[in-house]
Amino acid sequence: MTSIYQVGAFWLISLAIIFAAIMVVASRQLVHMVLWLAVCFIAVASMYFLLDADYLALVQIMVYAGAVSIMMIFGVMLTQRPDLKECLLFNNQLKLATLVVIVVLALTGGLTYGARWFVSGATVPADTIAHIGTLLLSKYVIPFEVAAVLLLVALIGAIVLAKEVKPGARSRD
Amino acid sequence: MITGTDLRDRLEHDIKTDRYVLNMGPQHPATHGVFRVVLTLDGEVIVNAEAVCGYLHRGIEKLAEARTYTQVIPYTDRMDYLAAMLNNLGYVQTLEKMMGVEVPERAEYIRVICAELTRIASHLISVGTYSIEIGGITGFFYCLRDREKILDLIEMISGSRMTVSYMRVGGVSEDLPAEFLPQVKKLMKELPAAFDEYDGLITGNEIFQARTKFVGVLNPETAINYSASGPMLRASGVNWDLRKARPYSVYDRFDFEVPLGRNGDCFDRFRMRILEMRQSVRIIEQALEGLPEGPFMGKAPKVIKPPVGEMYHEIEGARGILGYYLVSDGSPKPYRMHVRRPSFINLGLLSELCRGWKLADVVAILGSVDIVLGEVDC
Amino acid sequence: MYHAWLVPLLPALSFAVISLLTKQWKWLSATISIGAMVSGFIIAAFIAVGVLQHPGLINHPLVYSLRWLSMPGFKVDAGILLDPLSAMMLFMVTLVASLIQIYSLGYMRGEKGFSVFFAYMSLFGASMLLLVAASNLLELFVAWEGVGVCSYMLIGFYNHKISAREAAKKAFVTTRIGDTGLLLGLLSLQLIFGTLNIADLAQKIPQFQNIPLLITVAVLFFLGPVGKSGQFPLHVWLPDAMEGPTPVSALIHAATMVVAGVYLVGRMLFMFASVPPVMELVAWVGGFTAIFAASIAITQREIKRILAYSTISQIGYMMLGLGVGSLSAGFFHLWTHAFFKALMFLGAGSVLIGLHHKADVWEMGGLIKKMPITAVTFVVGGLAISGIPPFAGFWSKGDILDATLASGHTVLFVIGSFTAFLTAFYIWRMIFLCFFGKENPENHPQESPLVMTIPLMILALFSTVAGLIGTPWWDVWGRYIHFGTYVPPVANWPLMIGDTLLGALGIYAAYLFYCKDREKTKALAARQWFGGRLYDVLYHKYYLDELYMWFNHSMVDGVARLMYLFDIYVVDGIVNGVGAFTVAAGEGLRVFQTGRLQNYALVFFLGVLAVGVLLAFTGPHATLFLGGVR
Amino acid sequence: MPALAISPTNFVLLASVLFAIGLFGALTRKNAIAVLMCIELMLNAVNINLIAFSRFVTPQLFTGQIFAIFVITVAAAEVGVGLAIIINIYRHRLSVNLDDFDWLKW
Amino acid sequence: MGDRIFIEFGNYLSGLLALAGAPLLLNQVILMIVKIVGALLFILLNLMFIIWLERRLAGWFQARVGPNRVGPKGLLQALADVGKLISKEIIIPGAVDKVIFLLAPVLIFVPSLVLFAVVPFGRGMIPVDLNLGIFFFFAIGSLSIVVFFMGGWASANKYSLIGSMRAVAQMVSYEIPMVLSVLGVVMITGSLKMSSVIASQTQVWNIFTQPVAFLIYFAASVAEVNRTPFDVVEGESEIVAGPMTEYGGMAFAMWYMAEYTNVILVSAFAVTLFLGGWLAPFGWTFLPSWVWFVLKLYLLIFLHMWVRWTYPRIRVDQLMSFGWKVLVPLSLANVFVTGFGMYVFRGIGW
Amino acid sequence: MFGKGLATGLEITLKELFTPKVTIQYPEERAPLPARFHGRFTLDKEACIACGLCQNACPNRVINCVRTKVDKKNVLTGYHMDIQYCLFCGLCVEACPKGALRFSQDFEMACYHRENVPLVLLAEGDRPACDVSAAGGKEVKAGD
Amino acid sequence: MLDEKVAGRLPVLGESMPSLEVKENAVTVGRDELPALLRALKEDPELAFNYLTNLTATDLGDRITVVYHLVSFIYGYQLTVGCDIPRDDPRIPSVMEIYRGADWQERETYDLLGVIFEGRDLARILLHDGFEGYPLRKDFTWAGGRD
Repeated sequence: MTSIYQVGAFWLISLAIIFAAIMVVASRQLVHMVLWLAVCFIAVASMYFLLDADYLALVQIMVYAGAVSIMMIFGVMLTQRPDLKECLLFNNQLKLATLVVIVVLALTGGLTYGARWFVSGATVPADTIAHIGTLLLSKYVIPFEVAAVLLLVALIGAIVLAKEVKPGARSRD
Repeated sequence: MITGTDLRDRLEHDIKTDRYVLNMGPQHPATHGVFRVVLTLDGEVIVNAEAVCGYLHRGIEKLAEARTYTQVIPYTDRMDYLAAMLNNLGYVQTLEKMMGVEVPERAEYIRVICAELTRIASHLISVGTYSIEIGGITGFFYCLRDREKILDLIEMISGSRMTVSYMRVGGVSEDLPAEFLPQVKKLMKELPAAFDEYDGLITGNEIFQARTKFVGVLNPETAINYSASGPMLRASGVNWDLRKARPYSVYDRFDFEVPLGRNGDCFDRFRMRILEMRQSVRIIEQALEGLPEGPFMGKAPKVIKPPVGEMYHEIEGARGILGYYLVSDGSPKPYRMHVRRPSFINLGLLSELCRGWKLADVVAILGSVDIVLGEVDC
Repeated sequence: MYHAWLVPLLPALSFAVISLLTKQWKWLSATISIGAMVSGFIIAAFIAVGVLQHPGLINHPLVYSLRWLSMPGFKVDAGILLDPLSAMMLFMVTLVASLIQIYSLGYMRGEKGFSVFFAYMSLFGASMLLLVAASNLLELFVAWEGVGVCSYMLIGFYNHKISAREAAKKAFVTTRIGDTGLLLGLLSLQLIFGTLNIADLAQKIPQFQNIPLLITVAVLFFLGPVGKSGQFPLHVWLPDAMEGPTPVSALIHAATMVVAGVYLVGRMLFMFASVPPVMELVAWVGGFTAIFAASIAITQREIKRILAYSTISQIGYMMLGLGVGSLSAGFFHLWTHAFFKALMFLGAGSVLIGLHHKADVWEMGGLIKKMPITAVTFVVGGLAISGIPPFAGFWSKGDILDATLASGHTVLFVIGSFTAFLTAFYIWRMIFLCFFGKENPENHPQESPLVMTIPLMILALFSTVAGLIGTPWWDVWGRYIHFGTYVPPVANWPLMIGDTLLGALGIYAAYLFYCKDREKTKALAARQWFGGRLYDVLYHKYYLDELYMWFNHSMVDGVARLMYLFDIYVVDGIVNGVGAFTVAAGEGLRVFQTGRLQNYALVFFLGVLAVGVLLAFTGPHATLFLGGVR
Repeated sequence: MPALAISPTNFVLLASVLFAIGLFGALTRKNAIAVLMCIELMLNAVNINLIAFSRFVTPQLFTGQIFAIFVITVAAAEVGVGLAIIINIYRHRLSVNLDDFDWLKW
Repeated sequence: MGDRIFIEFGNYLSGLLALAGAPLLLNQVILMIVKIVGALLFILLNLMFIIWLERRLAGWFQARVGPNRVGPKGLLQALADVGKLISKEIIIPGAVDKVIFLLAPVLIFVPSLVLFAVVPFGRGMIPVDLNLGIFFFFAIGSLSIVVFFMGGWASANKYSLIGSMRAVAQMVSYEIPMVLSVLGVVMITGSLKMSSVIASQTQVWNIFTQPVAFLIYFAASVAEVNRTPFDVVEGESEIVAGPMTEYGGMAFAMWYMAEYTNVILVSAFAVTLFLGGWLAPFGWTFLPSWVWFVLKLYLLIFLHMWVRWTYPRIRVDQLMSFGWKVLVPLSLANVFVTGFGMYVFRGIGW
Repeated sequence: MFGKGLATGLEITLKELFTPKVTIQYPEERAPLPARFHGRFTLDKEACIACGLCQNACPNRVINCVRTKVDKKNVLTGYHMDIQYCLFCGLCVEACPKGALRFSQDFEMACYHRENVPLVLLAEGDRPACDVSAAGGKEVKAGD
Repeated sequence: MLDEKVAGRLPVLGESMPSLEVKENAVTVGRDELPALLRALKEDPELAFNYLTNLTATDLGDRITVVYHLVSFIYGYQLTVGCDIPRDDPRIPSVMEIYRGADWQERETYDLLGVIFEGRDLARILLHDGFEGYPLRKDFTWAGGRD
């Protein structure tokens, strides 16, 4: 990736991602958080475009920006109380958490600094979806099925959890 | 079949969220005027609905005490402004009953024709606005188109389209104009086809039915206990139409049926009106057939001074039982006038009907009650 | 031939269509179901004709398959395997199932869940057909379990009855014991041979040298058929399975479920044959079951229960035949048995309908006058099962006994012969009690409608002639279905005459006891003349159910009690000691348990980071960190 | 301009910064839903890495992309169940403050 | 002859630029801008026309005349409307979240405009022929949900909030049957590329092979653009105007136009997916391909309007159960039937 | 059942699409008004006998007629109607014994300024001043 | 004009109600016995006055008369029940328990005439909550605007 456009795009998108992420963490309003989160997701999706993962980028937009944000919105709307605005934003482990974060950054930064990558010169094939589809249904079929089952279980689990149990409900014999 | 009670049970157990209060009105597209419903909502489910009226209160009962009996007639127009003829009729009949005035045959027939025309016009508005409230705008225009024809006729008789002030004690203010009869006959031929069109566009529509069937169910016991009247009462299956039950004027001479509903839901209340319009057409056709010649005004004194006493008289208005209660102290002005306004009393049921239904159903239920704010607030 | 896959698919589709779409419309559902089965039968008939064109198929079956699962080291094909065995089974299953379904039209009329019943029947048929046609053991296992599930649903069809629910559960759980063995056997085969394709296994197993291992596998394998085919000691579910509607019983007993075990043994005979001790086991289990069940059947009172034990006994015969190494004989009996047993079950159903579900044979009598078709067809079935020539049973049973004797199992031969006598006795006991003798005035029987009797007549026809294709003089059967090389049969006259005599003797004995002097027998029974305790033992099925219950209650409970004592005194002692220590330690450590999620997460991450930092400086990739220089 | 060229290093650093931000939020935000969102950020950081390595190291194999798909799947499931749990807790406790969730049983 | 008029124009422009010595990149950028401007012009012109058409058709359906005063036959009515709305104040109530409130009506256009990039307007006239065109449509399309929520939530009005929550729930639910219905087309085509979808319809249009899918797509798309009978989001008789309640002036006009943009968009996709895109029916190629596209587009838009002015509004819970209990199973069944049918037909050798 | 009603609805609207429209293009076209139309009032000044019956009949006290006594005979010198309060009930027209007060067909009574709203059928001074002042009469307000 | 049947039946029902007076075309009763009378009228199988069609009151200067108009849907009878209450103590028991339809009518009567119906919540219905006075009383004067 040496084209000036790609380099420029990378830095632009990186800035957008990090700015949006910081706004997510720092926003006081939960709805603002969700909206920044959506911005962040979309920026990440454009990063995927930059990385020639067009299918993944669209999946990112559809699943994260389209579905996860919406679920978050529902969560926020279902649990919002008027007194939320007054309470403190952060808990009392701010300092320790800062330390952890700094160490994480230092560690990864240090490791990356010393790393040498084996960069392949090959390009990503044009029809990514055909390759991914084929792989998903052949080599990765079992994880694929497991993921499907996971989603189903999550779906049912979420319904069961979120649905209030009737206090006087008759249990089936 | 889901009833409100089921929904009420259900709402106790579904996802519990914070309840919140929603003011529907006084400025709202579906409240038919300045009228407010304070809704307590759980999600979109109504926990409580409190009707707040009085935004249009003009004190007509008080005004009447300062007017002569004749001068009150124009004010009655302005209560249920969609069915002014019926309001006039109720008022003058009460006075006639009080004073024992004889009304000539022709006048009675003219009154019946006017009253039924007004009933159709009023029901057309009800049907049309109901269509709008359920979301289908087109039906409203068809209803208005046909109502215009009726209003043209009424204008021809009385000079006004809505606030007619046409009836007088002892008869009507003017005889029917010559060009009226052929036109009304033509219209009576056309109307059934128009009703069929509404049935096709509105009544028969599955979405409409899904929105209204088994929604806001009113059982006959509740309806009677809450003093509901008119199409609302009959939709619940209670056969009480004053034109049949206690015929006034010359209604006993006509052959017509009282349509009755089965479920007492919004759909029935809506359908009641279309069916009643069809019956009204029948009545008008018979009245035109039998319209006698003769004077249009009976022997009534110039200055109306009813004897001391009180009188309560009811007629079947477009929205239900329209009653006038007059107290006379022998002077030319009424000592006390009270009007039993069907919209007002029917509206008292709103809170009961709405509870447990969805926000969108409030509109459906309110529309099916069919109120006129001028009448509610009087 | 190439479209054999349609045979299982059609009923499966019919199941899907009925349960998803046409549940509301009863007769449409039934028509779809029957249509699917009948068209399956037509295809199966063509297949059978096709198979007959190729005599060598039994040793080199045709396999049409697709890749089903493909994983490294594990490839499974799904497909169909066609040889005379499976072709015969397809033909037989579709025929019997079609007839039973048609019969059900009458039998199930007015029942609740009419459509559902047909849907289940379809699925049952589909599973069985897939089982029969499977080219792969995994596929076969899937169908095997499908059969199990369907039988569960059908036995429990009257799920408002507690007994039906219990019976369904019992059937499911009992066969499950066997299936566990089968599954283990299957997995071992996959582990050992790396394939589950039957054709491949047939090549590989006979060459396999590790006999003890193979014995284990084969025994495990055999557990499945024991459970499914109701062999001793896992036969207990079968009689209870009579709780289902009669057509279901007929289907289970004649065509599908129970013969699945036999079919599996037959299909895998190349494996069993390579381990003679297991063959012995098969033969003995079969033989023992045969006489064991027959002896119980003598005393039973309910018409369907008698038939149930008869089935167990007959399946035992088939196992015996297979166990002594004669694929041909075992399957010939399966073939004939399917017809006459289906016939008898349907006949019993007809009787039940006529008598409004009064099942006790002692309360019947003289039905032949009121239900002539049912009675006549039933008698044909009785003659067939008793081994009276020229009815079907004679030939097949004769073959088995012949094979047993030929292979030198004299004891088993004696057992088999005696069983033949018992069979004739108890079947004719039933027939005499039901159809002959005095009429019971309380009964008002009526002949069943045509839709029920026509299947009976067709089955009666088959019961009569089905055996004729395997006579020593015209042995079509053996030429196509045999194990190893084909040996043309020789007519063993003494045996044939002996068989016939035994059967006739049984019938005569039954006549003596139950037709001629029925009242006397009743009196005798009342005085417990008939062996007294022996009668009780037999009537209570050797108290096996009670034994199992007792085992459950006393043994398991007893062990549990021991465990409990151990638990209370030994384990608790230790635990309490530890607990006291833990409490003390916990008192000290509880400060760290804040209950706050993020607190834990923080600590958790600190730990991860500690490890990370440690690795970064000292681990194998320590040079990576900041280039390893600083 | 090879010095400016984008290499996996840039992506790893970007991802670690994103991860750190998410981690910070997850450790410190009081609101449970906010924590859930921060966890999503962390998962996204991981995905960036996966795809970047897939692009740079094995562009023809798609292993990284497929792995990312599974991560996304798991994330979606996690959000669904997580929100359901939070809503359920909220219903009982009328709070989504994680500091209030310090009891061990209802 | 007219078929290639736009392409020729592009080539001509490109040639002109090359002649003027513009570098290739600049050339491409300029061409891209021209394409964008072209698409925008297309949208705007059609918007104007559709707004007029909707009001006019509504009038005709309702035995009225409709707008006929501004311009010939009232054609410039939309201009007059916009002029009026521009001159009106955008009222910002006190409690609103200002930034988001003002951002939402602008952002609502973004997904729709982005999506026009993959609409095949005519033979060779697709701005960007993505490999994942159809998937792109759904992925980007799902973004507008968030914008609806933004507008409704920021208004700090209960009607708006109810409306926006309804919008979110409805659009999420109806996206699923929409995607599933298109799956049938994708299966037949074997590609997600718009051009291949059209190319695969040269023999027979997908509406004939996938009639159920078309109906599902149509129903779901009506719901996606929040029009009657699925306009519970606006539901003027219940929740006044839903998310748009607090908007006035040009801000409202943006919402209003976005709705019509979306109508054009979903109809354009329906044309592409089911009606053979720009392909001429019966080989009537005497009209240019883009004319056919526009004709079919307007056929579908007319259908949208016809339905809108005929049906009442469905209730919100009925809407959800219709989506989940009717459309989703139906579309799933359609996928299965399609798969089975393809298997059978391939087996026959089609 | 399902779908039939929907199809019928579509059929009806499609039919209406092609039927003639009922709209009247107002300023250019006008609907015919009936003879009895209650429009703007007209007063036949000559016929009016200034009896004041109309004023008494009015329920809303809209009419103010200014009378002047000339030779023991009332002469109308002014006739004002606070038309914004008028109910257009027609009681005044009915009360007029001479048929002087009439309705006209003019219904376009909207105006831009509030002061133009009251209807002046006879302004003071319209009548020849001599008629009134010469008689030396004094203005009498009705209702006094 | 009372129906004969009603007129005949009324004294039977009113045996225990000394304040009951059967007049030419109406019935009057004391306020303490009003609910009992209405309940008896509603529940009596021979009369079955199940429908309260109208409820209003008149300020008669010295007293306020509250009037109930009842209808029997089953037999078609009508009945007017009047109840005089003193003007300075305008209390009367609410009949909402017997006829729910009285709910809004009682509120209206309270609103306009100041009759206090006991045993229920009363709130103004047509006038706004801060309104002073009861406009339908004869001594009410309206200040401001055209009347």
